[in-house]
Amino acid sequence: MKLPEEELLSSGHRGCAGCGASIGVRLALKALGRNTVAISATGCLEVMTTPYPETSWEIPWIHVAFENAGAVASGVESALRIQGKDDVNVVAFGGDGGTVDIGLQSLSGAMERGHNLIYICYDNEAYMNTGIQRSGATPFGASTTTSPQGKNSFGEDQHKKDMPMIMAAHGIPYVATASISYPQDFMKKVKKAAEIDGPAYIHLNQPCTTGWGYDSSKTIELGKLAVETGAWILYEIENGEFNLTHNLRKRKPVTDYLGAQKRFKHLQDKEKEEIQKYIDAQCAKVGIE
Amino acid sequence: MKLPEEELLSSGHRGCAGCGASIGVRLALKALGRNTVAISATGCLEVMTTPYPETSWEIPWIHVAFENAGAVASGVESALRIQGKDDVNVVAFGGDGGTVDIGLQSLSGAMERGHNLIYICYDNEAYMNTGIQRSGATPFGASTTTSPQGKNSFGEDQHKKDMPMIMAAHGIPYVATASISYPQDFMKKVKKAAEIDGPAYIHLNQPCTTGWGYDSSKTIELGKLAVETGAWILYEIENGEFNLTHNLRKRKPVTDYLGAQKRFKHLQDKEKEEIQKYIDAQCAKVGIE
Amino acid sequence: MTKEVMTANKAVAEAARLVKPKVIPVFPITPQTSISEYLAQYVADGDIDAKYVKVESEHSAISAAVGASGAGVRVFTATSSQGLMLMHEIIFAAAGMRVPIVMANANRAISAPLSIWNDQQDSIAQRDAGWLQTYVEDAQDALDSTLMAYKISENDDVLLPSMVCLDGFILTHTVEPVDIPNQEDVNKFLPSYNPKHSFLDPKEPMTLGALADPGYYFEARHAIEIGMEKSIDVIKKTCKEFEEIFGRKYDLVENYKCDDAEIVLVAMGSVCSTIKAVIDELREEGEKIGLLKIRVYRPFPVDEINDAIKNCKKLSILDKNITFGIGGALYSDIKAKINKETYGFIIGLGGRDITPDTIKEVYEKTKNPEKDVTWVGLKKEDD
Amino acid sequence: MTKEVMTANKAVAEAARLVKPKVIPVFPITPQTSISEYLAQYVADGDIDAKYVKVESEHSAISAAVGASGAGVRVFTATSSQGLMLMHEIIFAAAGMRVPIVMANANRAISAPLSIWNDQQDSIAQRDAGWLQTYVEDAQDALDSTLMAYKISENDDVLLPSMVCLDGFILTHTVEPVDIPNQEDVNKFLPSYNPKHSFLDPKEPMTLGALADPGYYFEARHAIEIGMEKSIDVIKKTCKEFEEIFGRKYDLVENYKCDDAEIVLVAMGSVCSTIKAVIDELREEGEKIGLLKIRVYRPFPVDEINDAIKNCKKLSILDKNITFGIGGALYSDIKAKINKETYGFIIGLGGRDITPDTIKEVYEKTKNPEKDVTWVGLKKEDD
Amino acid sequence: MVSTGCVIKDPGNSKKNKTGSWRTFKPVLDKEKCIGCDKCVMFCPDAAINKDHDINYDYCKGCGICSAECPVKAIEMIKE
Amino acid sequence: MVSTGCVIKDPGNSKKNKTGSWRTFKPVLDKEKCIGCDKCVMFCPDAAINKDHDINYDYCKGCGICSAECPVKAIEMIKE
Amino acid sequence: MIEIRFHGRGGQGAVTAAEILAKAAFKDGKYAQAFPFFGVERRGAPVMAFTRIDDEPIRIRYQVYNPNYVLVLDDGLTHVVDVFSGLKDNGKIIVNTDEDFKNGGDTEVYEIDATKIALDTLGINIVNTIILGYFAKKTGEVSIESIIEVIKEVFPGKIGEKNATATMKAYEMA
Amino acid sequence: MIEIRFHGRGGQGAVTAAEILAKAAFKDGKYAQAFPFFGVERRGAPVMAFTRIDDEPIRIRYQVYNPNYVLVLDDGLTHVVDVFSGLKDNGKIIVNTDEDFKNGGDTEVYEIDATKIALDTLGINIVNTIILGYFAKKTGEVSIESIIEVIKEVFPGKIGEKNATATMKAYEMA
Ligand SMILES: Cc1ncc(C[n+]2csc(CCOP(=O)(O)OP(=O)(O)O)c2C)c(N)n1
Ligand SMILES: Cc1ncc(C[n+]2csc(CCOP(=O)(O)OP(=O)(O)O)c2C)c(N)n1
Ligand code: SF4
Ligand code: SF4
Ligand code: SF4
Ligand code: SF4
Ligand code: SF4
Ligand code: SF4
Ligand SMILES: [Mg+2]
Ligand SMILES: [Mg+2]
Repeated sequence: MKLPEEELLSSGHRGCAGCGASIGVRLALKALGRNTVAISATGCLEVMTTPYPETSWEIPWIHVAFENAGAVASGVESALRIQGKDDVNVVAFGGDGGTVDIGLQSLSGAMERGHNLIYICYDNEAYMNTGIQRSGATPFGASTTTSPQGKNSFGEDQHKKDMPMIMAAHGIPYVATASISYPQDFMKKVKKAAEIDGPAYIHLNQPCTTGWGYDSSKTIELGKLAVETGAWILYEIENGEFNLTHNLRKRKPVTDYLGAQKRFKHLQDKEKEEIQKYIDAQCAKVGIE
Repeated sequence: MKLPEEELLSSGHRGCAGCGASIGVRLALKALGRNTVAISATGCLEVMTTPYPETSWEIPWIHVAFENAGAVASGVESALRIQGKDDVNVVAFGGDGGTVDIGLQSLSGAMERGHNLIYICYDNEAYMNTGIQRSGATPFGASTTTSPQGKNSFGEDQHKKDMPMIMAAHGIPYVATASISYPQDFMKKVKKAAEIDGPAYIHLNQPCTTGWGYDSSKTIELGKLAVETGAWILYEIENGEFNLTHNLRKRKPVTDYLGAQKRFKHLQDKEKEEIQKYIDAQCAKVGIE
Repeated sequence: MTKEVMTANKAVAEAARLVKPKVIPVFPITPQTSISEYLAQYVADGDIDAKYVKVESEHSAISAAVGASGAGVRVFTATSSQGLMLMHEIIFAAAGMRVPIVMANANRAISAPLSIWNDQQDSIAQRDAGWLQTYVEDAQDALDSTLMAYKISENDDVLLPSMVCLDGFILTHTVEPVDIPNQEDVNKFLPSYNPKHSFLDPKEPMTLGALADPGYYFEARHAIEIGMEKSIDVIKKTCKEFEEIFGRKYDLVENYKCDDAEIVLVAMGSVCSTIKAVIDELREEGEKIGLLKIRVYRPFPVDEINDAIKNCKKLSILDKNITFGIGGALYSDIKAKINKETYGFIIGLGGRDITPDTIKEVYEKTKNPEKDVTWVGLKKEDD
Repeated sequence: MTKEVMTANKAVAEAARLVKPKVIPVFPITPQTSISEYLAQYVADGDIDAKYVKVESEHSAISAAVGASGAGVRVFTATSSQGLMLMHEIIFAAAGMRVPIVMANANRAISAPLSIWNDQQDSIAQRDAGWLQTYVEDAQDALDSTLMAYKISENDDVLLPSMVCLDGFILTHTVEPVDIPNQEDVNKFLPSYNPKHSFLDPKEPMTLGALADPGYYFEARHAIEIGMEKSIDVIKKTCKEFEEIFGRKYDLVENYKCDDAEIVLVAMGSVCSTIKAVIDELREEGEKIGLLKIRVYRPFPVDEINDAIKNCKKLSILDKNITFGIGGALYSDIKAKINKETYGFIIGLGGRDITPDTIKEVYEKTKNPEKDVTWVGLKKEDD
Repeated sequence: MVSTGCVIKDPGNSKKNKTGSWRTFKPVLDKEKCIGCDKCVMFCPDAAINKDHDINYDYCKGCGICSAECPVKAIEMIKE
Repeated sequence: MVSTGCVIKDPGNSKKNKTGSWRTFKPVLDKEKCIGCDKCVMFCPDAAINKDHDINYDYCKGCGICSAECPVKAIEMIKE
Repeated sequence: MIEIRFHGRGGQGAVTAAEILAKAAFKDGKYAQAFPFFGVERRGAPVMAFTRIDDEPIRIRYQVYNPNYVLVLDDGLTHVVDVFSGLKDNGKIIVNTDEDFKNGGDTEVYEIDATKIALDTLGINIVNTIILGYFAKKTGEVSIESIIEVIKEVFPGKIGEKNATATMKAYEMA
Repeated sequence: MIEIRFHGRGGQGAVTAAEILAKAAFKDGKYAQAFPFFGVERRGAPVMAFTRIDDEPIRIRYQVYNPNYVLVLDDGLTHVVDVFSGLKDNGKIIVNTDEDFKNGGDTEVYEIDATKIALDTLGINIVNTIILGYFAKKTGEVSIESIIEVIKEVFPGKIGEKNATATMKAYEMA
């Protein structure tokens, strides 16, 4: 796919230097084009793009709260469709917190009802807007301010909630995982999601320099490492059919990925091994060696 | 399993004559025994058992709201465990509305956090307490007061949200489906759920004379028909491993089931066929012929 | 126009049908449920061309309503009690975003203990939100107020959402005669909705729901205050237009025999009917008593109240809600704004029946006051 | 006892550590977040033996809190603004169920527009809920009030939850010196929690959270009113005990130079510090001005207020919240309960900075009043 | 006076509420026919049949489930 | 005066906010070396590189992603 | 103003009967109001409903404590609720029963075997409209024409026709 | 009372510096208060923080508008924000820079190359504590002993030691 020139998330936003969320949203909007209405949950994306009286959005955009992007999008979609505006893309962006935690129910309802919309979870694996607290998407072992390493704690003690599979269990026509470091794959999925009639869910892995603790220049590298180690698997599920979209020949050891980030710096071998084992199992499930 | 004699849901409750929910809860409590604390979401069960100053509960019980049984149970469980009361069963009962709709997020959070509790969804496939409105668990084609049959409508137009599979996608150690008409199977599952360390989810099909529209004496018969037609499949998923727990030799046509209930009376052949097809596909997925 | 015997819930549903909303996100709850049900049936039968959004909670109902209204269409929703409370955060957001949603609230007591019966605590607890609130007296009022709410909320000088509050069961489940306006008249009264200040359209991109730092927030809140102030005149004008077309007269308040009254009872909602009956009875006995019905509670009609009560000596305020340690909300609003000897009475919480005796006790206790605020109707052991 | 320089958030977290809660369900939100974070670290380091419940929302935070408190253990939680609003329904339920939860609320403006900055609308909007509310002036007050809140809430005569309200950023993010009591003294002051009225234990089965029909609901609400009333004495007693052990003196209100004042400013929270400084300045210029700080807003300390203001001529009430069309909540509560010439001022919404000039303008406008309620600090174009 | 928080400390006291009054049809069990399979006991929504298969008419609402599920038709429903 | 509902009707006006001031290191692109792969364009979080590979220093925050991802090392980060 | 109280069981249609009566009175040119006793009762449990009829608009909005008439849809209820409660001095009771109703005391009690009519005419035991036919005749408070009309409106089609026939039968039997 | 304003970028530790200063003043027996400018700024964006120091308890709680001192952690900021804004007449500015700072006008401006010290001593460009050493010496408002003590408390272990050394260096250089 040629990269569309149009910039629909304009410069001047307040994201951190090297912010992966901005990259993800820029790419998604390029894939969708101008004829799109966007909905955001409260979070980094919303705060950094719309401090009144400034906005970075070139397209219509609405934000209401942290927990209700799915329902707000349902309302927007319903209003557009009943007016006959069937060609307008409706896309909702929620952070991992706004999606897998506080916004889960609102999203589940929207998906269940069959609205023709796309929901993109930009997953930086913690509440970044409020300063790096754990979410249901925080991976095992990561130290965040609410799952801190401590005398009795090695960091987050639960594995990542498997949100794409939870969405797939909703029986919606399109579910995909993606990474900002694989922009062609991501944009293809966004386009597919837009073409499909009915709800589509894309879970976008998005490294965060501030929250993960790495130099701002390495955002893309980290995204690649996640995929190359199998910590993040790229696939899509179209009408129930599962397909890997990135073929991993040889998986790198997860330590390559963990070692590059401050949030995992404290881990002992024991935990690292548990993480490796978990990833091995996840990969095995989907047929990655 | 011998039926324990102890009645922990006492007579005198205000459930309809022939109420399937009461049967389900009675059986569950028999399986769990006295050393149990129960949590309820608002709904038929709660309203019929606890009109102040009367209660039908012989065990400790708490209700706070419609949407938060999962979170309330989390608090109860945490309080019991931190006091060292590790042997007390914690069981939450939510209706289908309180579980798959308004209480989904609260439940998802509880499951994710790994509390050692059992959540039982007593599924009568609509909001019965408020007079038969659709829920996310209402099956395709059912006429309810908010998914009514009408000039432009054949009733509910979405298939049942696949809640057990959504729970399974959470990666919890135990998920099972059950039916009040298969009490041994159900009670065995409840016992297993109690023995497992960590969260367990049981989705209990429970015919409702008032909401489904059939004679009060047929509650058990309807539950059997659901299973015999494949409209409700009995299985369990233990540590990720799926097992059918009721082997269906020959499936009855779903019309046997639909025809016995007023909520499906209006359906045309077209919709009935779609339902049959959907059931066939669901059965095929899990290896039922 | 046809006249039919129906519940206030049906009357509200009929009003919703007549205003032709495009999106209807609702979630059932006693005693609002039948509103949800009638509307579902209208949509199922093609009687309204609207999208009925079967949301999974009230939180999503109001959220979808804000989304749809933000997208520029007319929206209707309805709720009650626990449902309204679950919406709380988004109730405030809707006002701040200036989306002219109309919502019916079937007034019901709040938990705990759980109660499905009537009082007005639910909507009273939202009185800071920046919504307009009308408390209706009967089913006709419910219908008419719903129609008017759209015209008022959508007015450019107002642009604040409206809540039409009807007493649970007492109105929602009671049938009585209602005039149903015909569609042409309603179309004349209420043209279709064409928002100027905000809508979501790729042809004219706008950003809705921004963050405002300390440099802007204060002014944004003050703008709501101004909208609230201006709504008083808009409501008066709307009532006049309504009367011209439909022949029924409404105002922010109703003055029932206040002019020569020594004691004026002040109340909201369905209890006013019973009070009027009692007043007539007491007047026959020579008592100088009147009723000031607060029909529109937000905006709070200070001038209209002052005007109606100018001649009386004492006010007794009947509240179906309580702020613990203070008294009822109407009581404290009146005390804050009106200079008159005033007594507060808490009545009818959680469906405690309000009979003529209740009203007479209020009257007696205003004549011979013992305390500022009195709970009337408590069981004896509790006194 | 050690003295350290810390934020009020840290001070609250220290208090929470000292009361040894057994369950801590919290969800982060600016500007409360660091409370969540400190507590997570304390638990991670084994400094408290508690279950830290990483809930997925504030709704679940308060729900888990009710569940845990219902199960008979001491519970701490904290939130702010949107989070508190999302809890709304369960806030009321908690009071009705009479569970003595203590929650810190970092006061922050409410959306829309979204704001992370300070005002007090969030907790004010919960003033009907049946919770006790303390508005603290500084970090020390935040710590001490949290300790006292448990003792008060858990008192058998009260059994209502407590909210400790601290101004966002102005206190939560400002470091200043704080005395941290030692554990032994705290243990003496606050014994471990042993509920009698309700707990979940298979050995003594109870049913919590029942439905109450019109035969019972009214009395159940009235029982909260009684608890609220009785809490006044309990608070006074608790403050005395606190002073005996820790040497710091607190009361429901603070009378700062009111006795000979002609004009008394009434306010809550951190702004009182600035006001005191301004008063000292104006007193030097010969102005007869005083401050009445409302430290405990619920229960509303009517007698204490009356006592403090008995000699003054006028009151000016400073509210960091607004009920559109009425004025601030403190203003209307005072008007409802206190008989004195009173003016209301809306200040500081959404973090609009409150400077000595703001206070002086309030004072001037009280001397030469133009309207009942004035917004002070609006940008000029908006006036 | 209501209890604080409306807590109910008398577990299972709904037995005060004699729901037998709701009944229009009455199950009559023929112990001769009964084979003791306990289905009726298991399925009674109102816990109105005890282990000895005595029906407690104070609570039986007359739903007819016991009768319908009895494999040997030992329970007959008769109009009250 | 704020707009009603704080609606912003000037799409993309955050361009007023010159985030170039945030920068400590500055990317310098050597057009000689550039092979036009567009990676830098694609990955810039601030849309600060246009299709002709000109860097807009008004907005570039100096994150260094373009430099790190350029396959031919055509972009160098230098201290401002 | 006259006040009527209905006793039935959840599911028997007492509320509908009260509403039909109000609608019929309105057709007769009167003012009317009807409402259920607001409870959480389930199918089978005893329930109540009320109708008020007057020549003037009805303003009072509280429970009916002293009815002029009491209509009992199911005689079983007479054993479990006090159907006489609050009845006005000259009040009347109509009970659906096939027995001789003994407990009347001073009160005028009318018996009608509405169940028989229901089973004969409708094939099911639903008596809520039927008893209204009897009421119309016995009390004259409302016209049978209006009752029949409303029944047909409330139950369109065949069910309405049948109900109307059954109701007429009761009227004629009274 | 003296008031100090810090300018830095998100992530540079301006808030921590303000807090350390307050804690040090408290150790010196004074009263102190410190707080950030409350914004939503991200890493890299200009931020501010404030400290107040007094011999009496500090009661005022509003922004610092007229600081006695301004400390600038990054000279790049001088091009984008008005670091002189509101400075008291006899106020002083301390800027971390390796250049000669020209724009002082009447104001007394001190320059220190804290970045060099940071890179030399800590190996990274974090100057927030370092500039406090310079401030202590140049202004005498707070003792260097207290500054060093607090630094070691706030950053326990090796990092604290290193920071202390760097800060001491700046103190000695001043
Ligand atoms: C009801 C409510 N609770 C909490 C918050 C505070 N809050 C705003 S954004 C956020 C975290 C967002 O995390 P995520 O969704 O992962 O997005 P990110 O910031 O990481 O982009 C939190 C906790 C809020 N605004 N509303
Ligand atoms: C927030 C909220 N919304 C709505 C209600 C009203 N309500 C109570 S129970 C119920 C339906 C319950 O349905 P379900 O969970 O399926 O249980 P059932 O009644 O069928 O047993 C509803 C809508 C409520 N109590 N609280
Ligand atoms: S914290 Fe992370 S997600 Fe948020 S703006 Fe910074 S880099 Fe982007
Ligand atoms: S409506 Fe259904 S679930 Fe509810 S009590 Fe009756 S039978 Fe049971
Ligand atoms: S009829 Fe129903 S309630 Fe009565 S005993 Fe049989 S199963 Fe139980
Ligand atoms: S179901 Fe029939 S056979 Fe079985 S125990 Fe009951 S009565 Fe006896
Ligand atoms: S350094 Fe970062 S912000 Fe600047 S042009 Fe390169 S990618 Fe864009
Ligand atoms: S990444 Fe490098 S080679 Fe590719 S376009 Fe940019 S400068 Fe040129
Ligand atoms: Mg995130
Ligand atoms: Mg249900």
